[in-house]
Amino acid sequence: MQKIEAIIRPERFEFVKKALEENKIYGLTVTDVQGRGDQKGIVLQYRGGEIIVDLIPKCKVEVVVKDKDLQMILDLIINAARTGKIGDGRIFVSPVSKSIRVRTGDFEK
Amino acid sequence: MQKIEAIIRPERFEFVKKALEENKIYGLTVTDVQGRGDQKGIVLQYRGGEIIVDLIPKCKVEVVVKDKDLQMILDLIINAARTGKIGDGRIFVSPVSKSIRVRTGDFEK
Amino acid sequence: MQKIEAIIRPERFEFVKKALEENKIYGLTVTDVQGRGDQKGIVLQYRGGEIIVDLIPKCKVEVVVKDKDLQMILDLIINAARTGKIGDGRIFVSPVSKSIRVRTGDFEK
Amino acid sequence: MAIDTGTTAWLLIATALVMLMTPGVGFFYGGLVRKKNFISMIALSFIAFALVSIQWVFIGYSLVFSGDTGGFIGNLSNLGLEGVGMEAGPYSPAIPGLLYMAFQMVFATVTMAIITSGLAERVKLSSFIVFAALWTTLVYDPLAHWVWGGGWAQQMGALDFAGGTVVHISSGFGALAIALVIGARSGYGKYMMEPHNIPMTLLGAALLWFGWFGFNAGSALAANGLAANAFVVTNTAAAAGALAWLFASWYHGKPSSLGMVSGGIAGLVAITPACGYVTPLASIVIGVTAGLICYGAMLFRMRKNLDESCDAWAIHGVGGLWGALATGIFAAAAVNGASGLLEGNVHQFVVNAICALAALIYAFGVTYILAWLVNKFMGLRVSEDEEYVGLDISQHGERINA
Amino acid sequence: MAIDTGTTAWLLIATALVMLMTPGVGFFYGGLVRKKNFISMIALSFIAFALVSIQWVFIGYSLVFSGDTGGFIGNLSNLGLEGVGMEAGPYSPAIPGLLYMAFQMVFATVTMAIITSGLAERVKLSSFIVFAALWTTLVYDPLAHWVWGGGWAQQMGALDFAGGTVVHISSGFGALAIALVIGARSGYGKYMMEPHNIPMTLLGAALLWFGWFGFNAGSALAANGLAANAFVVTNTAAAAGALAWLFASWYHGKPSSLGMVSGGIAGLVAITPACGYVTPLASIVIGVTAGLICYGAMLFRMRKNLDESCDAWAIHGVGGLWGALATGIFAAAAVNGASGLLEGNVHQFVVNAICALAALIYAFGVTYILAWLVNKFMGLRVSEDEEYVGLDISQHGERINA
Amino acid sequence: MAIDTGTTAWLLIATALVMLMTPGVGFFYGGLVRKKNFISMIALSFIAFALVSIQWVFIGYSLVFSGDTGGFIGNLSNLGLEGVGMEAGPYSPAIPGLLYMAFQMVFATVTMAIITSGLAERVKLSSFIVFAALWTTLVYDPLAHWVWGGGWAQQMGALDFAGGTVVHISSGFGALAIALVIGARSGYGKYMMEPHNIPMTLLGAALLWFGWFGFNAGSALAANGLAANAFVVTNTAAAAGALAWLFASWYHGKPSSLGMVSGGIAGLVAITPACGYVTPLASIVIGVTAGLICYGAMLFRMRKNLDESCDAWAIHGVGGLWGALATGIFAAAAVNGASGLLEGNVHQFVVNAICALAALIYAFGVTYILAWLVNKFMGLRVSEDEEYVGLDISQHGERINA
Ligand SMILES: Nc1ncnc2c1ncn2[C@@H]1O[C@H](COP(=O)(O)OP(=O)(O)O)[C@@H](O)[C@H]1O
Ligand SMILES: Nc1ncnc2c1ncn2[C@@H]1O[C@H](COP(=O)(O)OP(=O)(O)O)[C@@H](O)[C@H]1O
Ligand SMILES: Nc1ncnc2c1ncn2[C@@H]1O[C@H](COP(=O)(O)OP(=O)(O)O)[C@@H](O)[C@H]1O
Repeated sequence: MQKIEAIIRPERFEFVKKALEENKIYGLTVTDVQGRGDQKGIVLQYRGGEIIVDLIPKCKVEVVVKDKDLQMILDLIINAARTGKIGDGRIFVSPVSKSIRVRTGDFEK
Repeated sequence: MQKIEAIIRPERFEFVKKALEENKIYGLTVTDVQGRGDQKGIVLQYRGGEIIVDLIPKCKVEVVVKDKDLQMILDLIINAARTGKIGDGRIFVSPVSKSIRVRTGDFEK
Repeated sequence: MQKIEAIIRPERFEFVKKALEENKIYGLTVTDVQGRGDQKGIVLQYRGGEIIVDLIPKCKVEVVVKDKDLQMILDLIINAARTGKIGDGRIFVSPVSKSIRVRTGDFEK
Repeated sequence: MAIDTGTTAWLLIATALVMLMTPGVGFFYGGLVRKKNFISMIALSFIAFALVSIQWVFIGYSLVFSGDTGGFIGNLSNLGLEGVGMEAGPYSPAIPGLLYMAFQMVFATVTMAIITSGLAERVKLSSFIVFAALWTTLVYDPLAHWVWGGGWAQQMGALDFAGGTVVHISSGFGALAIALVIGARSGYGKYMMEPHNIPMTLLGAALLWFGWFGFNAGSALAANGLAANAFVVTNTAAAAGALAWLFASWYHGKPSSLGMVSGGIAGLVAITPACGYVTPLASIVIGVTAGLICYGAMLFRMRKNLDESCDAWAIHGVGGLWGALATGIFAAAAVNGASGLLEGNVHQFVVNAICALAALIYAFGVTYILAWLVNKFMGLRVSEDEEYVGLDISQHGERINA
Repeated sequence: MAIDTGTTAWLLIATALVMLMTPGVGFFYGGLVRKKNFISMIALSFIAFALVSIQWVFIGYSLVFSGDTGGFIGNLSNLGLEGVGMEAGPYSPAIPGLLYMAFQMVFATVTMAIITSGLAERVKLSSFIVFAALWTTLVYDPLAHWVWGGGWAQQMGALDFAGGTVVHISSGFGALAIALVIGARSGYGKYMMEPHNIPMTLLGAALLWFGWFGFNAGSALAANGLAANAFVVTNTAAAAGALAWLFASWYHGKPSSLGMVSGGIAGLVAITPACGYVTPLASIVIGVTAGLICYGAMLFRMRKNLDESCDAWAIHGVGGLWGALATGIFAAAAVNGASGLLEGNVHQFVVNAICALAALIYAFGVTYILAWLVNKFMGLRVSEDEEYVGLDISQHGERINA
Repeated sequence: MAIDTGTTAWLLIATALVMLMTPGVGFFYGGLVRKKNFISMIALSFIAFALVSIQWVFIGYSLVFSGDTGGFIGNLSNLGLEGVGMEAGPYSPAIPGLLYMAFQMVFATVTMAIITSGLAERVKLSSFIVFAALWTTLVYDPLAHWVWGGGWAQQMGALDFAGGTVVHISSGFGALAIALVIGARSGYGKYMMEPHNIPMTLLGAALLWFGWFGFNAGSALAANGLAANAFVVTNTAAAAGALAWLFASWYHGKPSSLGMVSGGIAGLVAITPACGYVTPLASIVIGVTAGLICYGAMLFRMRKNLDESCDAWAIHGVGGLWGALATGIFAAAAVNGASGLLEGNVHQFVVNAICALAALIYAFGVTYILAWLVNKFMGLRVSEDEEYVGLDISQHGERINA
């Protein structure tokens, strides 16, 4: 299995959630985070000087998926999260070796 | 080493912490998260209609363990976190390639 | 690519951020977490008895880096985060198989 | 007697101060529950306030203050405030009748708010509304009539300056009764249900302490020396209660800020019936004792695993009971003409004890029955799932997003 | 007439109560916006308060209350409080002239605070300051003169006891105008912008409700039966409004606590002009209607996708309009000598309607022009990036770290 | 003179208003510290309030207001409020003696709360309690006697209407002294210690501003023109101070809301001694200057790396000093009979300066000694670990869970 970690704009989260839902992907975990991207955050002009706001609130969505679904789900997330402007976020994928349902103790494939 | 990521009911966290402690497992990291499981959240009946509360507060417990301890610790967590009812949560295991103690800079086995 | 997960003292975060910045590493994600280390937390003497405060607020910094930069960045973080006292934190490194920029949909090397 | 502007000014603001106590209760309780029920807890206080405000104008005031039916209840001649006007009324020679009505109204509202302690984090909103309408009419109104409206307790000579019996015994033991009917929160005793936001509880306590000056010193219905005495003893009893609970809990563990303000409220509750009859030094004794007794009551409740978790019973119920007795003990003729046990007046003590007990039994019993009936016909309690996601979402469709 | 200590005491505290409404508005609105603009929203209220306090002392009071220039505005003879002193003034036979000035001042400040609804989460601080200075001088001061300072509306006999027209219609329709000029928040309508901290809104509501007693009952400028009447009807209208909105929204979905307090504020707004003229029972009708109408106005605003999101328009504007009409309808001679429609006085109703409409048009129009001018010369709005990171950081360099 | 109901009404509520300032200080400071010390910071204010309330009743009032011992302190003849009753007292011809006592009491409590600034986030609770009991008795009580109880400063003719010297100089310089003894917070200057919850600071500021009307206008001990003057100048000085600090900090960077309210408090502090002697226009000058001077003092403190981080020194100490001088400068005979420097009365200015300086030296010196002693015998400070986990957990066993 694979873990998708998508760090997106908080205001796009509802769209991502809905897109997944429409494709019958329900399981997900969300965390409030703050992030800085390669653009070094947002630069505000300020009376001659400037202020850099380098940590922007983001929403981290974690979805653990079967290997075969990975690409489809990535596409869903990217489409739902994208605005085309700087700050849209990043997605990281990493391997998961085991997934267990606590209620039953069952391993999932 | 392996990273265990257990997404459990917040109200079971104390039990998990204690269970680990009794087995001399002290190191752990906790994060407040929200999650939706395969059951799509909780459905509330509401005057003819219904409301779906699809994000439920959960507690994410991360424990990095030696490979040989993995199964024992998984069992501990599962037992302490389980109530048998929907919403008990999920555990994901993934590989960790390095673990370093900041204070000393030492790598851990 | 590799994901560095550094769980550090919140009051050292500014130093870590700055150290990375000075080396042109901008991308990072931060989460407020709580943790217990091998020292089992902080023990407060209390009128004969004692109280153990076993969850201490920490700051989790995640940086996904290219394999070749890993060691350099680890050193940066360790140096910036270290105070030499108990509670300095832990760093875990794990593999990342894909990294995608949402805005463009591009994979990163 | 003509309306006096100074007295009227004082009662106007005293009424506003007491009004502020109702959200004060909401914040006090709101900080104590889990985050998912914070909005619900404050909302219950506001609803209690709005509902009782309307009930009072339509029938409550009349039931309490117009005439007397067998010592038990008033009659309906002031229905809809008929006959209550801008000129002085029978109970208030120096202030407008409408103002007296309003001052009494805010007592009824805050009493209803205190009771929500026993329902915290599990009550169904619709059932609460029905229960509240019944309770204020069938429990509060009779009790207020007994003590202030010319009912049997007043005829017997019971002393209750600002409502220890009417407000605190009734709501404290009422909260206990309803907590027994509704049952403990799911998971209670199995895992920790820590207060989620103590600073909001401290804010509520500050508003309560502030408002209580209107409550107690306003009950003098005058801006005079007696009001000043009530003001002073209110504050010293509260301060003494706060320190007593603080030190008592320190002895057993950590001196929590919650303990401190609980002690402060305990002191305020206990001095309520006494504040027009006792001296400042007596008020310190009353306050210290209140802090210790109510702390003990809370420990007892916890040992019994009773989920009345905002402690209306331990603080308002037990503190109110102690206050009623203390009034019978410490009343000093020099303050207001009435003597208590310490000045040799056994009679006063007995009368106060009887009335307090009668109120306790009536409040507990009738509340139990009402709660039982509402539970039977509507269900007092939300479903397990609704309780799990919290009342903010399940009852109000709202949540804290901060 | 000599200064009366009771009346003075009441007006001193009433002024303080109204002062507290300004931060009350700040917290009410602050809880409704997104977390990144919480500080900004409260700060705007404080700034409004400080700025108008100074403006009022220098010129505002004079423009409103000294003399009359064509029925439209006062003159400059009280500039810098020249001639306003510790003895009784022309408007206030029983209280010091300075106190009357202060009481009027806090009305001007809270009006300015209410308007910030239309600018929430996107206004540039410097532009707000310029706008506020202009608005209070060119919109508030003339309107206050019309109604209270001997202007044309007062001459015509319009009834506005505590400022329904001056305070609420002006700020409500002003907020609408400025919201149209500044435009919706970026992303509005595309994604949810949930209130981030309802309990803070409830706190603000509690402070508003509390302060409103000073606002309305203080407007009697006396501690007498009329003040008591104003006090009582204020509370009953608010309670009725709260319950009405609660039940109406329950019918459509969940009964939110926000709806409840919005209804309470709607009731308070609507009773404001009427509180010195109507009976308690009429106030319940006024309050219920206010709750329903304002709820409808809010739904209408949402359907129109109009980003005036703290609803100053729906609650203060529409509620104020209803209040002005309701005063013309329900005024009862028994209360204060004035009769409304129900007692056959069509004239009063027409006068009140005309004045309310004139105020509405004036406030909307001039606000629009002022906002347009400020926008043209300074830009009313922050940049897109500044809006994205939030005004707390971009305008104040502060953030919530809790 | 008989007790006047209007005056009594005003003093009753003024006392309640000042009482509210103590939690106001708690929330003001509480928002400024780190989250882990939020509860502790508010709790310190409550404890100060409770403790001083009791001390005052037992001995404080007597030490300040009964008789005179060498101009330095009173005597013990009012111990336990012996002889302080419901009739008018020597200091208060129109109000009950008990009420005068209560009004003075709340001044003593808030002074103690202000001092906690210098101990923020590192004080041991038990040591604070001992220190507070000593400080209020050995610093506050003598100073209050000097200025109000017939002591040498009053005999010399120093003007301090509402306690600029007694309350603000003493607590501001006291906070500085104790901050020097206890030392900086661990890590201070090495990493950022950002205020964690500015909105709570703004709430505290709102409560302070509100309560200050009771503080200053109540000090007229009458509901008359002088009270109205005090009320008005209090507000204008605060507003002017808020705007001054806002713009000054804007010039250097971002106009923070914290700066704005700090300026407001600075204005309130500075006008405190002056409010019964100066005109509204003078109050604006005093307020603006206060905002600028205190802002400068804060910058100075920060440059010196001095960890007195809630700025009691910069705002109350320096603002209080400026206020004492300003009273000597701007006092206008037209207001209250006393002339200052601007009306040619050099003497008044010199007297005020001498008294302020004496109070400053006494307060700083004795506080330093007391803190040093408490530190030597009990340790003022928690252990490093306790400080690291925060005082909420380590001193109170509580935490914010929201
Ligand atoms: N190398 C990285 N490691 C971890 N997180 C990252 C990295 N790069 C970006 N992020 C996360 O992705 C978010 C969005 O990145 P990007 O789109 O470059 O944002 P921005 O333009 O807002 O700086 C960042 O705020 C951060 O949380
Ligand atoms: N595929 C997944 N990826 C990430 N997190 C998941 C996934 N499935 C479940 N979770 C997490 O586990 C939690 C519990 O899941 P489950 O027991 O199915 O819960 P529920 O019955 O509450 O929906 C979810 O709330 C979510 O945080
Ligand atoms: N095995 C582990 N798994 C996950 N997190 C860990 C583990 N060990 C330590 N941590 C995290 O690292 C933090 C610091 O650990 P350490 O330096 O041992 O701290 P301390 O002395 O504060 O106990 C902990 O608070 C916890 O969040």
